[in-house]
Amino acid sequence: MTVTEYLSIAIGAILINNFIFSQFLGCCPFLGCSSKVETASGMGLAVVFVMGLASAICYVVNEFILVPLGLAFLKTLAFILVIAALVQFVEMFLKKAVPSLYSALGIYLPLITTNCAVLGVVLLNVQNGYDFLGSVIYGITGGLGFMLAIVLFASVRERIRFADYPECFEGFPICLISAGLVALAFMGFSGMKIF
Amino acid sequence: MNEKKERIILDVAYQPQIRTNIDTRRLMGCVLLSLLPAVIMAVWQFGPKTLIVMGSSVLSAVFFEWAIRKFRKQSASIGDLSAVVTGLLLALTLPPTSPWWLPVIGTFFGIVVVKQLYGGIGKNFLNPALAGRAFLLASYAMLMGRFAAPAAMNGIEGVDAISAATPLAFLYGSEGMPAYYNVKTLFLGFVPGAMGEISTLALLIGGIYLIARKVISWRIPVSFLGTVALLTLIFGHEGMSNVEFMLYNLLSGGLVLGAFFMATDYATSPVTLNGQLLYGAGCGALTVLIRYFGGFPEGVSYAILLMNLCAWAIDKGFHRHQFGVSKEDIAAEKAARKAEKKAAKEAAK
Amino acid sequence: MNKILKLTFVLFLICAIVAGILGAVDLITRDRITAYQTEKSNAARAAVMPVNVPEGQALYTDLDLKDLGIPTNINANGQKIKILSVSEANDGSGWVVETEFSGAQGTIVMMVGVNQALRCTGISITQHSETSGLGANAASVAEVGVNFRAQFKGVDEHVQLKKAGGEIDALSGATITSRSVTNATSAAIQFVEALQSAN
Amino acid sequence: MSIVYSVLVLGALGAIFGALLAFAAKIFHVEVDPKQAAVRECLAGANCGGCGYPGCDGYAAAVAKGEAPCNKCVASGPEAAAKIAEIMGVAASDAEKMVAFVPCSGCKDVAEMRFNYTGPEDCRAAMLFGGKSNKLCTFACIGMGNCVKACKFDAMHIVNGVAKVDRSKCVGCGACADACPKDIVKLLPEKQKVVVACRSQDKGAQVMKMCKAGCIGCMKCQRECPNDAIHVENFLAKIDPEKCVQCGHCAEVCPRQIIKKLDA
Amino acid sequence: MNFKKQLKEGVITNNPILVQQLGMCATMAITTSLFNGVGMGLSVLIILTCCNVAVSAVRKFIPDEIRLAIFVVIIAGFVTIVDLLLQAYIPALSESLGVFIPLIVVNCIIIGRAEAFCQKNPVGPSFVDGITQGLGYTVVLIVMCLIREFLGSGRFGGGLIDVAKGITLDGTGSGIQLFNSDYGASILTLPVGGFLTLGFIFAAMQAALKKAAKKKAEKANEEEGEEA
Amino acid sequence: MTHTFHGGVHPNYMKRPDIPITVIAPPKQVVIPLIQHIGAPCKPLVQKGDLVKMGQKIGENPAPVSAPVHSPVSGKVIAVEPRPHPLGDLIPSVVIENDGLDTPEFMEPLTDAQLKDQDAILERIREAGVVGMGGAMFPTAFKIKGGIGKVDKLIINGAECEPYLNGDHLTMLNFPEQLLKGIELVRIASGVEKAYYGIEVNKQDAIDLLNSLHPEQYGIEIVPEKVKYPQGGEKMQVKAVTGREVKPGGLPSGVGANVVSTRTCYAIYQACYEGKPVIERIVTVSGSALKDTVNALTRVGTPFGYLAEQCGGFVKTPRKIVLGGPMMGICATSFDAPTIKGTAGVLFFTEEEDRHEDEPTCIRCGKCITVCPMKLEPVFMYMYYSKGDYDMLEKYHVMDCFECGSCSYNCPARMPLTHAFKTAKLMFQAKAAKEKAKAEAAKEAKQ
Ligand SMILES: Cc1cc2nc3c(=O)[nH]c(=O)nc-3n(C[C@H](O)[C@H](O)[C@H](O)COP(=O)(O)O)c2cc1C
Ligand SMILES: Cc1cc2nc3c(=O)[nH]c(=O)nc-3n(C[C@H](O)[C@H](O)[C@H](O)COP(=O)(O)O)c2cc1C
Ligand SMILES: Cc1cc2nc3c(=O)[nH]c(=O)nc-3n(C[C@H](O)[C@H](O)[C@H](O)COP(=O)(O)O)c2cc1C
Ligand SMILES: Cc1cc2nc3c(=O)[nH]c(=O)nc-3n(C[C@H](O)[C@H](O)[C@H](O)CO)c2cc1C
Ligand code: SF4
Ligand code: SF4
Ligand code: SF4
Ligand code: SF4
Ligand code: FES
Repeated sequence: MTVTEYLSIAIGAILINNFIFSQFLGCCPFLGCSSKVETASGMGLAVVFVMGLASAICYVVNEFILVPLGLAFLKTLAFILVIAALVQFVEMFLKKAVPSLYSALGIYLPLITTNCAVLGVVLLNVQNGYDFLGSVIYGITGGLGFMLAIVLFASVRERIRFADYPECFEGFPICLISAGLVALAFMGFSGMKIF
Repeated sequence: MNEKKERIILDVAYQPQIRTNIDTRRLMGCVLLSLLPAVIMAVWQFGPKTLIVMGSSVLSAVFFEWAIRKFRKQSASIGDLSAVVTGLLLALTLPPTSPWWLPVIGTFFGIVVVKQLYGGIGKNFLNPALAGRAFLLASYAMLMGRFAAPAAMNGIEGVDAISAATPLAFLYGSEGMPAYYNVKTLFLGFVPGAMGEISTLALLIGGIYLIARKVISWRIPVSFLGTVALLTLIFGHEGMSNVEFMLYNLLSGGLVLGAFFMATDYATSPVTLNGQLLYGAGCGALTVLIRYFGGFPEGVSYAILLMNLCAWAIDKGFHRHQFGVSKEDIAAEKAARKAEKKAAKEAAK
Repeated sequence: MNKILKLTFVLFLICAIVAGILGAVDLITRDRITAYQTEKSNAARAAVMPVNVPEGQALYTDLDLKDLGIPTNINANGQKIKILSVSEANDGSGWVVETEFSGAQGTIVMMVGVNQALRCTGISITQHSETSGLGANAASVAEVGVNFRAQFKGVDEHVQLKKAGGEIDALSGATITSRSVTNATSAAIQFVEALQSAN
Repeated sequence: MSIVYSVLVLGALGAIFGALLAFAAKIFHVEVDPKQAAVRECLAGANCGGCGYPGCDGYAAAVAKGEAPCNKCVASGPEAAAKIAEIMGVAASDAEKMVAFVPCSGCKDVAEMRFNYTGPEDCRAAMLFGGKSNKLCTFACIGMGNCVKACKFDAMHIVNGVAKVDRSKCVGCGACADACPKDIVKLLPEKQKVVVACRSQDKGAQVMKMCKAGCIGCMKCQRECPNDAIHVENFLAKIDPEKCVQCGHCAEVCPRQIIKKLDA
Repeated sequence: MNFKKQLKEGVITNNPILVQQLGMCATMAITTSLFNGVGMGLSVLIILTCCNVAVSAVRKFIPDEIRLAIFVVIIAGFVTIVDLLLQAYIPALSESLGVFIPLIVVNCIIIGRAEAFCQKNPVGPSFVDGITQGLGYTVVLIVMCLIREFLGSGRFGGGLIDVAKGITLDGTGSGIQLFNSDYGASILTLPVGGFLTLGFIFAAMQAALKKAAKKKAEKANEEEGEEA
Repeated sequence: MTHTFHGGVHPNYMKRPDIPITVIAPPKQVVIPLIQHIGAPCKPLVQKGDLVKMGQKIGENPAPVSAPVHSPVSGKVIAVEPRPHPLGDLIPSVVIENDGLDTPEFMEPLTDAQLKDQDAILERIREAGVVGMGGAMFPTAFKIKGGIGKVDKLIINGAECEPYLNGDHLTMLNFPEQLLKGIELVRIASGVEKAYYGIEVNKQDAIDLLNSLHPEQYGIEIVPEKVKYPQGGEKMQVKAVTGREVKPGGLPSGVGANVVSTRTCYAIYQACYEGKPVIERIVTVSGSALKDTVNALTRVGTPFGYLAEQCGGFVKTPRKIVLGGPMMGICATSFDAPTIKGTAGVLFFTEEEDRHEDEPTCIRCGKCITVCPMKLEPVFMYMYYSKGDYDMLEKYHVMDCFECGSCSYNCPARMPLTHAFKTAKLMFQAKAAKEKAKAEAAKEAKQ
């Protein structure tokens, strides 16, 4: 794959095919962890981290274990096990080795395992046939796209706090509608081709 | 003294006891007035049928505003004329061939979902007219892309009266600009396009009036247009000189309409002064990005919508220091905070 | 330690059982899945390049792009078109080329049939994200789409839109899509030409 | 063959994972606050983040520290919230149950207005003006509802210009009393059912001019009370909760009917 | 626990999407045609039921430390089975749902039910719970599909129903066209529409629940009043 | 060159300095509140039944931050009891029945030597009950004393930036020499070489007149200032004249400046040269409920209802009584409350001036931000106020709002911004008080 292809994977994952606004992956933490900008950026960073790492490891598992043995059908199962183990391991590792990073990201890690975006990105890597670097780039930039979305959305939600919506929209509904409106604005990036 | 006389129960209010005579309705009135040249231009160039579209847009906007507030048992708000502005601006961004029902759907989305669901004027975070337009664009792309030729183009060879191409389609297309599309026709508005966007002249008159009346500040339009000018001047396009390309970019599409009337929408733009500059620059950069690389020929409306999302964050970032705080004070405070952090870190160690 | 061993064993057991079951399910379904996939890709190719071979024989042979040594990025009228795959009809009548290129709103994947005479035998759009009502008409099963695609039967590598002096009527309001489809058809024929001369 | 491979591969993965988890559980075992663990048990465990905290554990920790309310987990429903509240000892306290009470009856058609207030809906804002009340009676409830905003249980409402407590909803948290800038709202034991719904210490004649409801200090209740539980001080009747037996006789004889016997 | 009560819980008072707020992604992503909605709903229903039964059956033997790991393996196993079966027998559905079938693994509903219900209940109720919760999920998906399809393209039953062929399981049914699709707000079939539609359904549900609660409270009050 | 500051508004001024001063006869009964200043309340020196003379001291408190009150008329004390105060509750007041004779009992004028003596002047300023007559009513002697040694720039406030009010302007025009002498006294008392007299250029006639009297011989420089509200604000005056900015939460003396208003200087002149305490001032009486503006020389203690009658009575039913200028003035709640030393104007407003909105909603126009002279961001402060968010209110410096009202004035949506900020400041004070009480209780419990 060429540099331009990697670049277009990156731009595509951040803006054009944003994980949240055009692929619907990772909506639960997107809606749940966006009430404050600080929480949202913590969550976003953690997702970038895990998605990048998971992409790399799952690429190896798929390419060197599953495919040679003809076990492609096991990928979902294998990947989720890898992700779960990975998250747990990262949590342990950070706690021990980089406590400052742990205190910033650690609390979000358990939440990430149940995030569609992480399993989604590794499955999509296989589906799109990306090579190792491509997978990692897709993982990281997909995470960055998620982070952009959640941080932007968190700032919108900070403003919605002052809005006056009907009572029955309290909570999730107004979040969903606002997310819809954010997605509407993000449609501006649709069909963008840079390279 | 006069025991019998009924006691007058006085009003009380905290200071100030007087208010400027400029109120919301008056501001909106100014915006309507400033849009008049563009409206006249539309009627002149595209015929009186455009009045039907504008009429249905304004009427439906006002109706929805009234109905939803009634439904939610809130005070009436159509008197502030903001719904009229929304309706008119939405209509002005539609192609002149639009059927009358198109803006009705757009204002429904803009007024009911985008504006009143959040509590009405000032509470929405997305520009209602532009959100309505984006809704229509995604839903009825066919109708939204049919740009009729203006009256001024009658008799020019090879012009399709029903679906002429807008200058932007040529500017970024591969066929190159036909000779007819030049700075003069673009400036005067003798080219196809959305009803209200064609004539830069008419829009400038209105925009300058708004700035002169202090309805809007110069910051957003100037930084918006300036950024577009700068970027197109730097990057250029094959087939013409950079200056020419910059001029065409400034004069075509909804740029001027957007910069003066839509990016400046109070509710959805930053209120801090430096924030407005950044916001305008962001709109400009996104416009250029979408025009160059995007899936649509026109980037202004999405650029503004995207920057709408950032308005709150920008305002928070540009929170200014109060009177009496000098630059030295700020530097000292920062230094103190840093030292404190360092001390805390050392203590932790 | 005992506990660790126990946990490891339990998880191993569960994994093994689940894996075993999955393996069995895979055995049952594998053939059907492959059969379906072949059938599907044959059907797509047959739509643009029908073949006549005796019953039971494979319809097409996939060629390995890497082995051919022909550039897979083709510039047609200034547009970059990528060749994804090419397969040869087993009756020798021609080739089916799968192309990928950008339309107005995103990537389009299109199959083009090219016969020995370097004429297009048909096109079919298998993936796209064009705007419904505009560019999406190019792929639609409705009359507009069928008519649009039918125009490409028999064209050669010089195919052009009417606006550019050629023979293809653009879809109304979707010049960009129409132009890129035309360019991709041209690119596919160019590719087959290179393929022929390489042989 | 693929069955064998799959069993082997996944079995190996499973074994590694199991060992890892087991080690983790052993090595990185962290003592959790037993309260937190108990709270965590009540939660649905979906780690959905709907509570706004990072995962169920994050939320449980916040609740255990007393930083988060008990009812934020939608997934596990109100019963769980009740259970958590029990664990945290919020709802059930041994102390006598208290209920808020607003000792003023000066609603719109009863009390003379002092001025016509225009400004933010805020009692403190209305106190900026002469008399510190929008009613002629300087003791009166302003009725701009600071207490209403403070009440998290929807138990306080402004009825016709005066704050009124919904006794069935009030949990006695005292937030309203804290919020009232005039210190009007009082907490009374729930069993205290006979109350004086006025706090004016103005002379009777003055009260007559200002408020059709207010206590005029006529002493009738003091005279009639069989238990000597009610006394007029500073022109205002006052009930001694120690002596009061809730007979409600005073409420019957009060000419202004400002002594009330509350039901429920 | 009786079936009726569990049904009411699954579909209304404890609806997995509208009340428990779980499993948003697929709910918004795939509800563009009735075919998808029904297919996804039933897939989840089947997987959920199987997982519930399996988890509940083995619940006594699971060491606590690796409880979740085991749940995940079980779930992923069932998901893969369903995935493979779909690919083999209803390939059209598998294609149109794409990555969202394997993603059922991380759908919070399933782990959520395993943790919250099956772990504490015997096989019977767990089985019922799987069906009722699955039904609750399916109903919401179907409502989403109906709204988005109708307003977005004026159609009913896309993929699943065909005017000429009746019910089609290969996803080719063109649905019943109720009005000209040119007039449909096709944005509703795009991501934006997913968020908006779910938002409004959610709000309607909250309004309905609140109203019901109010009525109940009023009724209780009245009864109390009568007693008193 | 005209001097100014950042922000501010240009209200419709409605000034009528062309109308000559009318002397208002004191009413039959005057009510003298014992608090007419910031600080310790005065204790009455008279009892019911006492006879008092005009200028006699009737209330005093020896505390340093306080100012005595004097009888504006001669007559008999008929009551010492709480009476409505213009700024609030019932306040202990001395009620005097006017005998109409105005028998004076003034202090001795200062001797020439004393007129050069800092201490003597300060003593006299206090004795005469001079308080800040720019509206703040802070005891002037204490303020000047506090600045001695710290202050190098004395600024006299002649902005009179409030609409309607004419008192300063008329004082400048009618008593220019006395005024300059008064300023000189303040300058001597403050111990500085030079005083700067900042006057808005809409009073050009006054500037010219004062300049023609050679102010430099009194050590005074006239500084013309741009016409803009709130030019008269203390911090704005300091900024315009010296370019210095008073620190948040600080006093002008923190940057070496002190501000004294025109009317205060004139009162000091009267006290020192004539021995006359503060018992009267020019009160601008105006508003659409009246026929015309009256620049009324009014005794302290004149009830508003009586004042309106003397100024020609109402032509329309008044809806609002505003004390002071319309920008800073607060509303009175009764016609019976009297004028006090700080009352520069009494405005009777009807619906005509009222631009009040029942349910105002902010349209986020940002016009409040552009005018706030303190460079605050009222739109956000209001949002956080409405949510009761203390932390953010603090972060947005609500405590630095000096309630000039510019933001509310300029708000097209008619948001009650200034009112909200005042309330928020009170909330902070109440909270701090509560915490302090709690801490003290805890301390006591420990002991
Ligand atoms: C929302 C939107 C979607 C569009 N989608 C397409 C499309 O899918 N295909 C296309 O060729 N043009 C599309 N266009 C229009 C093109 O950008 C361009 O204007 C058009 O191709 C010019 O074609 P014409 O010359 O036939 O009018 C779209 C425009 C808009 C505003
Ligand atoms: C696919 C997948 C889904 C998961 N879903 C959940 C879930 O819905 N709820 C949950 O509490 N943990 C879930 N987990 C496990 C958590 O990520 C984390 O490991 C767990 O919270 C820690 O276990 P403990 O809280 O029981 O100690 C899931 C793990 C995986 C691999
Ligand atoms: C917004 C505002 C406007 C003011 N305008 C004037 C004014 O026009 N004239 C004046 O003498 N004082 C005015 N003041 C009062 C001054 O700030 C200051 O208190 C006064 O000049 C100090 O002098 P004093 O103590 O002698 O009154 C104003 C205050 C504020 C807060
Ligand atoms: C300068 C100015 C620009 C405006 N621009 C828009 C606009 O672009 N779109 C719109 O819906 N309303 C516009 N309005 C009207 C109004 O502010 C708008 O409906 C608010 O967004 C409602 O909260 C504008 C108003 C003003 C004063
Ligand atoms: S009780 Fe207090 S807080 Fe409540 S409305 Fe009355 S005055 Fe306001
Ligand atoms: S007299 Fe009593 S009841 Fe009436 S307003 Fe005053 S406090 Fe309230
Ligand atoms: S009242 Fe306060 S916030 Fe408003 S302009 Fe004046 S100083 Fe600024
Ligand atoms: S001036 Fe008024 S309407 Fe404008 S932003 Fe400020 S508060 Fe809002
Ligand atoms: S369903 Fe929860 S993150 Fe996707």
